[in-house]
Amino acid sequence: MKLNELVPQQDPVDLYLPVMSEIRDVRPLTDLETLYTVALPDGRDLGHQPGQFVEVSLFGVGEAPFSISSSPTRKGVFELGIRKVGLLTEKLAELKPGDKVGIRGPFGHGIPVEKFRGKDVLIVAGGIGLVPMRSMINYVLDRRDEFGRLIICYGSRSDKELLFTDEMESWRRDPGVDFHVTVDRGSPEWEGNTGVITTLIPGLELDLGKTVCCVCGPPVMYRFVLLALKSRGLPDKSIYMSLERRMKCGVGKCGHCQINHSYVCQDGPVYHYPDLKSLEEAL
Amino acid sequence: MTMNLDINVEHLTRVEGHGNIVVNMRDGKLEKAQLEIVEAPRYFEAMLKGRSFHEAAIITSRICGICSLGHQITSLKATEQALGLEVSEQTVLLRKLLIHGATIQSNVLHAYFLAAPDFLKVGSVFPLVSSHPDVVVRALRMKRLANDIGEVVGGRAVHPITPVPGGFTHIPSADELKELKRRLVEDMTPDLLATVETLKTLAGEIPQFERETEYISLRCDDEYAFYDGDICSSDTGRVSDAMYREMTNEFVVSHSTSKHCRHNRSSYFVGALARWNNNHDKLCDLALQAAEALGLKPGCTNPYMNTIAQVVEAAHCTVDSIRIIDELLERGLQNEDPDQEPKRFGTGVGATEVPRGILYHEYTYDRQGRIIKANCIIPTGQNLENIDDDMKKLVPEILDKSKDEITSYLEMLVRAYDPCISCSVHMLDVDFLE
Amino acid sequence: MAAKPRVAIFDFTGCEGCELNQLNFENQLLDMLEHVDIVEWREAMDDRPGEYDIAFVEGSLSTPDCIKRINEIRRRAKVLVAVGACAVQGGINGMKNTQPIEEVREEVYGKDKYLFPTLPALPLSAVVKVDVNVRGCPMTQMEFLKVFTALVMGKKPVEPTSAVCVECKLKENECVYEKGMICLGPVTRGGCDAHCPSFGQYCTGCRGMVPEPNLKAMEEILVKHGLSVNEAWKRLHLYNTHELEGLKS
Amino acid sequence: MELKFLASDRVEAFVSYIMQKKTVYAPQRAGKHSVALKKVADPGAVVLDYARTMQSVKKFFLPPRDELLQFNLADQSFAPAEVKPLDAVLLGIHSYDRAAIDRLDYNFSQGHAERNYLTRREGVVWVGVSFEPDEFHFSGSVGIRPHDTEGFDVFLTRARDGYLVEVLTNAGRELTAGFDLPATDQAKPQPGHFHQHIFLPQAKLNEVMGASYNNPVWEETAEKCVGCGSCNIVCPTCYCFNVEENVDIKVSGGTRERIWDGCMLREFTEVAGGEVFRGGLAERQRHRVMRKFKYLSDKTGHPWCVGCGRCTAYCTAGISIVSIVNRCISDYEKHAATAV
Ligand SMILES: Cc1cc2nc3c(=O)[nH]c(=O)nc-3n(C[C@H](O)[C@H](O)[C@H](O)COP(=O)(O)OP(=O)(O)OC[C@H]3O[C@@H](n4cnc5c(N)ncnc54)[C@H](O)[C@@H]3O)c2cc1C
Ligand code: SF4
Ligand code: SF4
Ligand code: SF4
Repeated sequence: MKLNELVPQQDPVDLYLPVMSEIRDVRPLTDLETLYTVALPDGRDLGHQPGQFVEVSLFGVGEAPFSISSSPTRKGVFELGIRKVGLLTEKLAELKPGDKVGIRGPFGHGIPVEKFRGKDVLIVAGGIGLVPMRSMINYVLDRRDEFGRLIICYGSRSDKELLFTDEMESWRRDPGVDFHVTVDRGSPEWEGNTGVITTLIPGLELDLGKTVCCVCGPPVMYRFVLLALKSRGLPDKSIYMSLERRMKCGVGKCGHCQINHSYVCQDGPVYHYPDLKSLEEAL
Repeated sequence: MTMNLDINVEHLTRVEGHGNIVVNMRDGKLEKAQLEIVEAPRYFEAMLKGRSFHEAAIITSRICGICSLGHQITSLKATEQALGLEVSEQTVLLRKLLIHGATIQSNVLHAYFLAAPDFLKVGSVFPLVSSHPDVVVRALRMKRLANDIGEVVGGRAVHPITPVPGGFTHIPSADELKELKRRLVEDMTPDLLATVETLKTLAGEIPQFERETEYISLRCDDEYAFYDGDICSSDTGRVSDAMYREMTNEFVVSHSTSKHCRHNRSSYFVGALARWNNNHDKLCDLALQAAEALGLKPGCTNPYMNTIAQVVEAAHCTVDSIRIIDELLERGLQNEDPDQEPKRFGTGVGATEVPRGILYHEYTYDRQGRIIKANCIIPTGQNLENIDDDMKKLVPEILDKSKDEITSYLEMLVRAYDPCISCSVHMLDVDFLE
Repeated sequence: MAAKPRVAIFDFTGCEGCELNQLNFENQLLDMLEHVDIVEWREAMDDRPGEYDIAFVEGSLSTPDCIKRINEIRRRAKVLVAVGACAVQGGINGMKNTQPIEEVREEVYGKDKYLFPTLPALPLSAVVKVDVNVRGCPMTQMEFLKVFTALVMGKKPVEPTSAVCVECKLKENECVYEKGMICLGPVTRGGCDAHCPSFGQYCTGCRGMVPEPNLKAMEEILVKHGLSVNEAWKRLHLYNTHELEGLKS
Repeated sequence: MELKFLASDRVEAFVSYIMQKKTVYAPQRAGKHSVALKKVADPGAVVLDYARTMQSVKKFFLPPRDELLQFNLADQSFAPAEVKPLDAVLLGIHSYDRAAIDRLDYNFSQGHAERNYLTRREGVVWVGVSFEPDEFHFSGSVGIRPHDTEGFDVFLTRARDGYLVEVLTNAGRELTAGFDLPATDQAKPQPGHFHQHIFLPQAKLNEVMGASYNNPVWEETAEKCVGCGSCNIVCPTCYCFNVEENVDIKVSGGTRERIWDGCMLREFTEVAGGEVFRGGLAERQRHRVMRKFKYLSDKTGHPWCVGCGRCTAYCTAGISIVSIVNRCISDYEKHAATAV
C-alpha cells in the first residue's frame, strides 16, 4: 500500500496546550518527595487508568511526565508524587495550595486492569516506583471484591526514604493485603527487613496459576526482579512492567522515549513482559 | 601643610584591570608616587609560540577584551606585512569603519561610565540611572550603536570574528550599512551634541594641572590617523613604523607586572590627547566645534583633558563613519575571498591607533607560517611612566588638600588615561629560540 | 523572590572582555537593573560591601592571591557563576600550562622573574564549586541572559551539551569545511547559536568540549582536512588545555 | 501525459508569473558552495539545477524552532502559537524530498494528529524538478527515482535547453493556467544513473537489519563518529524535537518552543539522575540507522530513508549510511552462506 494511503484522516488537535489546574493540597512525603493533589478546572475528571501519566508544566520552567498516583476510583481530584531531582521538580517543590500547574494527559498505556480482574495481584515496587503502583493498589482496595489477594513488595534505599508510610500502616493492618517492605540500609531504629527488594520474593506465598504481577522501579531493578520471579516459576505472561524514559511530548511525536520500534509514551509505560523481550534496549 | 602622607589605593576601581596607587611622603620629601600594576601576568608568548598565522589575531585579541578590535587589526597588519598578503580597498575601508566603531564605544564608555561619576561625585554609573536617566539612556544608545558597528561588520563587538589575514570571512549587506548610517545621522549626531552640552556644565570639575611631556601618535597626510601613518613625536617628528623599538625602549620596573617605556624624555604620552595634539588639523568640523566648545586647545598639556579629547574623537569617528559607509555603498559591496596565500615568510610590524594610544605588534614567521618571534607594545604600558611622572609633579602641588581629596585627584588622574591594565600585562616581548 | 538578589561581579586573570560584554547589554541593562541590585563591580563602581547572593566571576586563577580571593568569594556567594572561557575551563590562559612555568617567566622577565609569583592558569572549578557556567570567549551574551533570567526566577539554568554543528545545521549555515577551512564545532559545546560559523569563521572551541568528546575521531577529521596531527592538537588546545589535560588522565 | 516545454530562458518569466498567484519558495544560492530553499524575491535568483539543499522542505512545516505557546508569568495565562497554512508554491523540489514529506505526514497524523504540522501543510502547490544524482544520492535504492512525479502538482524534467513540464493535478493546472507552455513531442530523457546503491530491495532489508543488531559495524562506525548529530539535523525524515522555555528579560512572560533534536546526541535519552539509555555512540548510530531501515519500515512497509544522501554529505567524519547498510547486507549474506 502506498504510504499516503496509510495516513489516517483525523481532526488535528492542539497537542501541546496544557489545562491550567489547581494544586489543592501539598503533602511532603520525605525530604525529597511531595504528594500533590491536583484539580482540573470545573471539577472535570481526569479519567485515567492506573499506570498512566500526565505531563506537568510550569511556565518558564519546563514540562515533564509524572505518573498518576491516585486511583481512578477516587473522583474529582488526582494525586502526583514527585521527587525533587532537577529543574522542574525543584520548582514544583516550592508550590503551595492554590498555585496553578499545566496538565496534559492522561497519556500512555496504563495497567490493563481487566487482565488483573479475578486474579491475585502482586505489586513489586522499588523506590519512587511505588508512586504509580499506588494507583493500582488503591484501585484494587477500592474494588476489593473484583480481585483476589493483594500482595505488595516494596523496597527502598533506607527507611528515611520510605514513601506513604501512613498508608503503609493501613496496608499492613489490612488482612486482605500481604504487605512486605525492605530497605537496603536501615537506620538504627529500623526494625524491619533489610536487603534489596529481590530478597522478599522467595518468601512470598504465591498461587502461580492465579497471580498477575506488575513491577515498577529504577532501571537496575528489573533484571533482578525478573530473575527472582522466574525462579519462583511465575510465567512471563503474568508479568507487566512500567518503564521510564526521557520524554517531552507524551504523544508519540518527539522521539525521545523510543525503545527500538516502541514508543514508551504510546505502547507503555506499562508493558506486557513478553512484548518487551523483542525490545533489545528495554531492560 | 602635610609633611607625611601615605596613600594606598588597592585595586583602583573603574579602570580595566588591577592596579594600586601608592604615594609615600616623609618629612615633606616625596619618596614614592606610582601606579603599581598587580594584574597577574598573562604570558602570551607561551601561547603564540609555534602558532599558525591563522590564529595569531585570534590569540592576541584575547590580550584584552576592551581593546580586542585594536589588537586584532594591528595583528593582522603585522601578519600581512610579514607574509606579503594583499588586502583590498574594501577591506581597508571596512577595517577603518570597525576602528571607528570601537573608538566611539570605548570613548563613550570611558567618558560616561568611568569618568563621569568622578565629575558628579558618585561611586558609579548606577546611581545616575535614577538621578540622570536621560543621560544614562543617551550613553547606552550611543554605546549600542557603536557596538552595532562592531557586530554588523565584525560579527561581534568584543573579539570580532570576521577580520582575518587578507580580508574578511563575511561582509555586511548594503541594507545593514544603510541602517547603521541612518542611526549615525539620526541618533548619534544629536547625541554627540547633547554630550558636549552635558560636558560643558561639568567643565569646572576638570582639575587644572599642566605638565609638559612628549606626545607620540600616528600621523598621516590625508586623514586623522588611526589605521595608517608614520610614528610621530611632538618632540622629534616622524619616523616609519619599522622604527617602533627606538620609539618605545621598554624596561622592567619592580612595581609593575607591565613593562614601562620612554623615548626622548623620561616619559611620553599616548592616547586621545596625543593624537589631538599631533593631528588636530585633520579633524572634521563637528569635532573641531566640540573641541572649541569644551575648551580643548592644540598643544594641551593637561592630562585630565584626555577625556575631552576622547569625546572630540567620537564626533570625528561618527562623521567619518558616515563618509566610509557612503563610499562602500557607492563602490558596491563585493564578496571577496581573503588572500591567505603567503608570498614570503619574514617579519612584519603593525602600528595602529587604538582608543588608548598607539599599539604595535611585530611577528616573525617560519616557512610553515608559524610564529617564531613576537613582540607587542601596548598603549597603557607606554603611558605608565608618564603617569608616575605626573603624580610626582601633582602631589606636591596639591598638598594643601585633604588626604581624601588628594586620593581622589590621583584616582581621577589615572582614570583620565583610561588605562587598560589587562593589556599592559600581556608580556609578549620575547624572542623564541627554537 | 521577595528582595532583589544582590549581584557582585569579579574578575581574575583574563581580558575583561566578558565584563565588557556585561556592560554591552545596552538594550537590556535597565531591565536587568530592575531585577537585581549590583553591589560590587570594580570595573564600574567604587563601593565594596560584603554581602551578595550571586557572584559572576570572570577570569582564570593564576596567582596565589587569586586562590585566596576566590575562596573568599565562594564563601560569601549563594550562587557562583563562572563567566567566560577563562573562568569556565581555563581558556586561552591555559596554553601556558603546557610549558614549564619557570621557563616562561625566565623568558619574559629574565633575572627579575621572582618579582611576580604565578601558578598554572586554572578554571574556577579547579578550586571551588561552581554552580553555573556561562561559556564562550567572550561569554555568549544570549546564554548570559538565559542564566540571568533563570537566576532571577530562582531556577537552575540549563547548560547546553550538544555540539555547535547542531546550531549550524539549524540555521542552515554553509559548513566552513565546505570552504576548505577546518572547524572545531563537532566537539565544541553549542549554546552560541554557531556564532563564528554564521560569520564564515571556523569554530575555535571557545565554549569547551562537549561531554565525552570523541577526540580520536576529531583528530582524524582535522588530519583529513590537511592539518598535521601536531597542529590538530594545537588547535584543540587553544581554549581547552586544562580540559584536555584532564581527559588525558 | 501531455508534455509541455519551458525553455531555459523563460524560467525566470515562469517564476515571476507564479509569484503573482502565490508566495514561492525555491532553491537559491545561500553561500559560495550551497543552495537553500528560501522565499523568492528575485525570480532570477532561483536555481533549478542543484544537487541538494542542506535543509529540506521539512523546515517549512516543522520549523527548526517552533513556538508552541506564549505564556504570561504574572497571571499564568497562555495563548497558543499562531500557526498558519504555508499556502505557497514549493518550486524546484526533488522527488526524494517530496517522499520524505509523505513520511512526516504519516508521523504527524497517526496516533494523535498534530495541529501545528498539519495546519502548515495546507495550501501547498508542489512543483518538482528532476535531479542528476551526485556522489551521495541513492534514492533509487529505496524506490525513488529522479523523475518520479508522485505527490507533485507540476513536474519539471530537465531536458535539452529547458524543462519538460507535466501538469499533474488541478492545483497544477490552476497555477500554470495563463502561462504559455507550448506542447512538445520531445520524449522524457532517461533519468541519470546513481553512483551509490544499497544492494538489496527494501522488502529484504527489514530482515537483514533485524539480524544486524550485533554487527561489529556499529562499534567500528562509533570510532570515527564525533556524535555531533549533524546527520539527524539534516535528515528530511527526522522529526524528533526537544522543548524549551524562553523567558523574556523582563521576566514577565515568554514562549515554549520546540527545537529539532536528534538521537545521535548523547543527551537525547538522558534522564534526571544522569542515567543515559543510549549512552554509547555505537548504540546511537544503530538506533539512527535502524529507525530508517527497520523500526518504522516494519510498521508501514516503507523505508524511512529516502536516499537523499544528506547525512553522508554533511558528515564531517565521512560516515556513509549506504556503506553501513551494505556492510550489514554483506555480513548477513556471508552468514547465510556459511549457515547453509
Ligand atoms: C512515564 C513516566 C512517569 C514518571 N513518573 C514519575 C513520578 O511519578 N514521580 C517522579 O518523581 N518522577 C516521575 N518520572 C520522572 C520525571 O519525569 C523526572 O523526574 C523529571 O522529568 C525530572 O525533571 P526535572 O526538570 O526536575 O529534571 P532535570 O534533570 O532538570 O530534567 C530536564 C528535562 O529532562 C527531561 N527528563 C529528565 N528526566 C526525565 C525522566 N526521568 N523521564 C522523562 N524525562 C526526563 C525532562 O524533559 C526534563 O524537563 C516519570 C517519568 C516517566 C517517563
Ligand atoms: S561550520 Fe563547524 S560547527 Fe558548523 S557544521 Fe561545520 S563543522 Fe559544524
Ligand atoms: S554527522 Fe557523522 S559524525 Fe556527526 S553524529 Fe552523524 S555520523 Fe556522527
Ligand atoms: S537517513 Fe540520510 S540519506 Fe536517508 S533520508 Fe535521512 S539524511 Fe537522507
